[in-house]
Amino acid sequence: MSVCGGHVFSEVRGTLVSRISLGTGAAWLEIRLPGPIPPVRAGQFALLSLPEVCDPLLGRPLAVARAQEDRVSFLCRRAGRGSGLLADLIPGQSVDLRLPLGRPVEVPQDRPVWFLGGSVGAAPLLMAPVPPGFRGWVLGFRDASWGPALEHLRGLLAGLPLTVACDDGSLGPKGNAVSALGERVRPGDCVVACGPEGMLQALRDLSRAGGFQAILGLERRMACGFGGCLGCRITRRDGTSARVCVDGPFFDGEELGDDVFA
Amino acid sequence: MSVCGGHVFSEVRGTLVSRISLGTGAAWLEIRLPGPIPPVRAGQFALLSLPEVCDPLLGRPLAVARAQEDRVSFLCRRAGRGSGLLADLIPGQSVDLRLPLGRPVEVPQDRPVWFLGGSVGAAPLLMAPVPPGFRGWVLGFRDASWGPALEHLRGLLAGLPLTVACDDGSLGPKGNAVSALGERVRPGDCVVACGPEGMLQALRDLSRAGGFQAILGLERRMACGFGGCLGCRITRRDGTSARVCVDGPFFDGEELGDDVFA
Amino acid sequence: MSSPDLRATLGGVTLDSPLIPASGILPMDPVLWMGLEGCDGVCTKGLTWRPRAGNPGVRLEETPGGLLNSIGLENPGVQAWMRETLPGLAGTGKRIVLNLACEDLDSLGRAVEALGGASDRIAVLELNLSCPNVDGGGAAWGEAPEGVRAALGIARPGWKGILWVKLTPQAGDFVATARAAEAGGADGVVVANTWLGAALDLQTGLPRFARSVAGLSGPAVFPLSLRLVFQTYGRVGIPIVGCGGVRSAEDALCMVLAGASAVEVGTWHFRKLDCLAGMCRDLQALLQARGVASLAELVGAAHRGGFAGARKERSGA
Amino acid sequence: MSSPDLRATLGGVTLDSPLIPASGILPMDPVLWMGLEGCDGVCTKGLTWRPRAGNPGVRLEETPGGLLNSIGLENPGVQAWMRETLPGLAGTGKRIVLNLACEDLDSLGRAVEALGGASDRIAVLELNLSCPNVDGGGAAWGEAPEGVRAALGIARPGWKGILWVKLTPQAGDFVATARAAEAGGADGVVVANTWLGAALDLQTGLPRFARSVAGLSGPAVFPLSLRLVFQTYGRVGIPIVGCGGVRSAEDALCMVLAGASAVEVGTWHFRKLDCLAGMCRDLQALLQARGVASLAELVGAAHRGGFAGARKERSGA
Ligand SMILES: Cc1cc2nc3c(=O)[nH]c(=O)nc-3n(C[C@H](O)[C@H](O)[C@H](O)COP(=O)(O)OP(=O)(O)OC[C@H]3O[C@@H](n4cnc5c(N)ncnc54)[C@H](O)[C@@H]3O)c2cc1C
Ligand SMILES: Cc1cc2nc3c(=O)[nH]c(=O)nc-3n(C[C@H](O)[C@H](O)[C@H](O)COP(=O)(O)OP(=O)(O)OC[C@H]3O[C@@H](n4cnc5c(N)ncnc54)[C@H](O)[C@@H]3O)c2cc1C
Ligand SMILES: Cc1cc2nc3c(=O)[nH]c(=O)nc-3n(C[C@H](O)[C@H](O)[C@H](O)COP(=O)(O)O)c2cc1C
Ligand SMILES: Cc1cc2nc3c(=O)[nH]c(=O)nc-3n(C[C@H](O)[C@H](O)[C@H](O)COP(=O)(O)O)c2cc1C
Ligand code: FES
Ligand code: FES
Repeated sequence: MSVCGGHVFSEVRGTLVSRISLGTGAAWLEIRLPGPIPPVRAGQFALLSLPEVCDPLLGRPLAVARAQEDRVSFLCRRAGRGSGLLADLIPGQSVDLRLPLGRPVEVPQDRPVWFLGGSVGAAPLLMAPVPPGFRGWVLGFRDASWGPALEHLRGLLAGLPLTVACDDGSLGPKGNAVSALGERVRPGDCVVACGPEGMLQALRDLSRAGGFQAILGLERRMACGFGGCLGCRITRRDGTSARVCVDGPFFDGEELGDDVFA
Repeated sequence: MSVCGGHVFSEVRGTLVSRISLGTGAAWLEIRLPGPIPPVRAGQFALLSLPEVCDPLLGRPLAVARAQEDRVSFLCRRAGRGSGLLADLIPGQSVDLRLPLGRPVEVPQDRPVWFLGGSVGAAPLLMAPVPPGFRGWVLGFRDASWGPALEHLRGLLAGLPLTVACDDGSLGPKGNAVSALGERVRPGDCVVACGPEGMLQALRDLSRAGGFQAILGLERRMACGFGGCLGCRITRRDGTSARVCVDGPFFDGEELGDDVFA
Repeated sequence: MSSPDLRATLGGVTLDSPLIPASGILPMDPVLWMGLEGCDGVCTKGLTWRPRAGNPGVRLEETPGGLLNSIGLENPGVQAWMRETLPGLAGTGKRIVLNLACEDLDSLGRAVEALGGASDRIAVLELNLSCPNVDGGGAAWGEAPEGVRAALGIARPGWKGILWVKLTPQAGDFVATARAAEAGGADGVVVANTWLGAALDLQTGLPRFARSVAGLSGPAVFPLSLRLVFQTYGRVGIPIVGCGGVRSAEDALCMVLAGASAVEVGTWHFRKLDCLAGMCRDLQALLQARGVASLAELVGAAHRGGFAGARKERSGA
Repeated sequence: MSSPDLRATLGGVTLDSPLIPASGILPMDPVLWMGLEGCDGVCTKGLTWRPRAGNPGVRLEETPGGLLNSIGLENPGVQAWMRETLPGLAGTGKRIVLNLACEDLDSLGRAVEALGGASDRIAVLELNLSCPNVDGGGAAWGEAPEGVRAALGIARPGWKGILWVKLTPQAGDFVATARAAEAGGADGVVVANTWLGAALDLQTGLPRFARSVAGLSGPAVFPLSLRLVFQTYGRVGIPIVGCGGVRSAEDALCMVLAGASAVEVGTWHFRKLDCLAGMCRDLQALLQARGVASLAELVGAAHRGGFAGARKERSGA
């Protein structure tokens, strides 16, 4: 177990115990860990790498979507080669994990809250306790190929209010997650969001205009996840710098420098 | 399909369909091919590599131990990292293969013949039609950890005369394959052998002294298997050079230069 | 849009495909050459005037993402090759890129002279300057501009056809050697040969290779060779052939954007002999997706605004 | 045999472990440092006299078996570091190897002077000469012996403690720069920093990094850095610290056999933060299996008959 900036994390070799294919674009991976790990909370992530090989060299950051006893689950989108190799793992294969990394997301308990997910961006919020003022989930998807992922998420979110938007209108009303949130968000609300840069940027802009709080889960290239490499550095509005891996990945939109979405 | 030096071979992506663990040291791997490949004969081999990753970079040469319709099987010893990764594959995983490579072994039909295998060295001879003058198999193993491999081979060789030797005496009379062959081989016989260098060298020396023919399956580091890289070059006794991958892997002991076992 | 044009025009030769199997990779087997798809030119193994038996001992060692080789230019010598191998290769329909290694100036001169007799069947003479200059202290000919100049002083007057110089990344000042090649009359530079590495044998504690060091190739070196291409582009006026670690159409396209007019692919053939066919298809798809009609437009585009810059040039033209 | 001795003695400093986390890899977090097993010395991130924000844009790119980085020496500056970070690190029980980057000679001089005030808490000053010499045309200080001499001309008289020079593999004549370091009074040379590479972004067709080129590290470069260690050994009289691509005890042992007295490990920490602890255990097992009582006996043994040679030396002594 290692400690960095007050975070305690482990490095362990897990075994994939189940894989649910969610269409062509993603998979739900359940990994058994060899022993106990430090507690994991919503918003935290892991770096996953393939044992014994140097290519891919680095772990891939994935939000921990579920953590129960000796199991952790991930919702993995096939974004490129590394995530594709992870999404294609077969039960029985080993995976190296460094986790939990990052700060848990702090969901306000004192105001109306929305959770916004751009497809797999839902993952880091799946473990979040439902806050007192919870207004609902808004999920955005590109097209019908995300149908199986939506169905899987529906199962996990059963009982919670859920709005779905879809770029091409096939899985829900035409539009994206931000437009679906649209007029329903009120000044003083808080929207906790994770997803593609474009979505986060649109939400940040909307939040500044609309007077609501936006807590944004950022993605950056990461080599270490423990604050060492400075690969994930961003600039805060006040000019200081922050590391997405240890100071985030969730930041208040107000904090972020203008070049964060460049 | 490609052709080199008259050999026709394919490059295909197969799927592991079954894996039988043979103790800690080896595994029997059955791979399904996506379509027909050129006919494979005893003595030929394949280069096996892990798709999509550059590390390990090169394929690992393994003798084709069985070929039936769309399936090929290998007997894979855990020699190092590459063969270990292959031996650890899980059914459902993909493997890239280049095959068949090398010349089929030419087993004499006109004289008494012995097959000699140093543990997994049995593999390339498993497909060989039993020659008219067949005298029997001689297998050598290091220790009891090879018990499961021996049992598996016993199953495949059922009905054929089989002598087993074991370095520490646990699986059969104490000794190695060459000593077990010992006095039973007669001048004029032919011994077709594959296994560790030391065994092949001992057999070559014995054959020169004892006036019998030794056909030896050599192992060399290989990058290509198609005669291009010259990584597997050996010197013949007459000073010419040969490539183990296309001119072998089986050579008449008489042909081999003295520095082949260095 | 019709399918994008992949032709590569470099200093007097036009190749239907920009991809060329690099030297030392393929057997010089006419049947195999004929079956190769995705290339028009093919490099021979490295030849020398005198036959060479190559290096003794272990010749290959895998490294993470790379391959060390110490083959030592095993070859039958130029004369035997011309007699026994050339006729077959000349009938394959492939353009022969003859890789000629410089051992010493005298034998280089003889080799070039002899090859002159076959200049109609040899599309390009690729002068390999990674051989140690025994007269000159043992560093490779290509490590300093003087060596490049000396070798070209012999090869250029002797060879009327197209001449490329294959440079070594061990050069103290790489761009200076490329410029020396241009000044010496080369029609193109191949950037670059293998990167010098080493490996030890942990059984013995001794160097793995008889010559201690060996040449590193394969994907591991791609970012390094790409950097050399990037830095050489614009510093010479002759075309650049990128070489080192290419394993995909994406890699090849990076080489072109960085400044290469054509791309040699070596080690990846060991993973997939048939690799160039797929890379050509993928290259066309990459260009199509970016609305680029011809690969040649992209040569060096990374220095001029990338794809957007190339589009602007096109519409401006 | 009792468990083999891994201590490394290099020019005035003795480390309990021969393995050192390389510069730029670990956060300068005392709690994390304290928890590190398998090392005694730890390199800081690269510091400069003035604070630096580092490079904008993408800072990392994976390559096959390697990692390109263009962090750009983001650091708070020597003075803020001494005030805010040093006290915590000094209490961790680790020996601090302070990586100081040379931007220009004037600020180098100030930095060394300021650090002199903490010389009791800094075990080694590691002078990083991979920074571009802006006054001198932009090539890194370490690319030529003159730059090495100039930097040492300032740093050596100013620093009374142990001084290592971390050399760059981009040197035109690497051994010459190592010799210049020795001549300039360095107590050791670190062989070497990252290898210059490049990457392009295929969305835009432009260089991936704002500075176009970036430093390659990780397993991909291991055979290259090992070769530099091998070639430098015996050419300088001061100890060599091997660095580049080490990911296992086997790699570390190769570095030692090739000539390194200690070994820095960087990128592999990204795969396993806890890697050095395992490597120390594995190193001991490797030595035990070969009947070697002390790692120090093996330094450079690849040049003197390998393990057999080392055995002979031992019995001869
Ligand atoms: C804190 C955090 C949590 C994340 N959670 C999830 C999740 O739960 N599910 C999920 O599907 N994806 C998640 N991502 C994104 C995921 O990490 C990337 O899609 C993945 O790294 C891409 O790797 P690749 O090799 O497939 O793509 P390539 O594009 O081939 O990758 C090239 C390089 O860039 C890096 N890279 C590319 N895109 C990203 C990105 N968006 N973020 C970080 N690095 C990137 C890769 O790690 C790799 O080093 C998360 C990212 C971060 C930073
Ligand atoms: C024609 C031929 C047929 C073979 N058939 C079989 C078989 O049926 N079953 C089986 O278990 N093994 C067989 N081998 C041996 C097998 O190829 C090696 O054990 C394997 O390549 C070792 O790789 P590694 O990564 O596990 O070992 P490492 O020692 O880590 O390998 C390091 C490098 O050396 C090469 N290498 C190491 N040992 C050998 C070797 N003995 N032969 C060739 N290359 C080697 C590797 O390929 C790799 O490039 C055969 C070898 C050849 C040449
Ligand atoms: C086994 C082998 C043999 C080689 N022989 C030669 C040669 O004879 N002449 C030459 O110029 N380059 C030779 N090379 C270098 C390649 O042509 C090429 O320049 C280098 O491998 C880098 O490209 P790659 O990474 O695509 O392989 C050889 C490379 C390998 C791997
Ligand atoms: C993210 C990153 C940051 C680095 N920062 C520095 C630095 O500040 N100073 C320095 O001398 N070297 C720096 N390096 C180089 C390493 O210290 C080391 O020399 C190099 O990475 C080679 O070793 P490796 O392959 O084990 O990583 C850095 C390397 C990486 C990957
Ligand atoms: S990923 Fe290394 S500092 Fe954040
Ligand atoms: S393995 Fe390449 S020539 Fe035999």
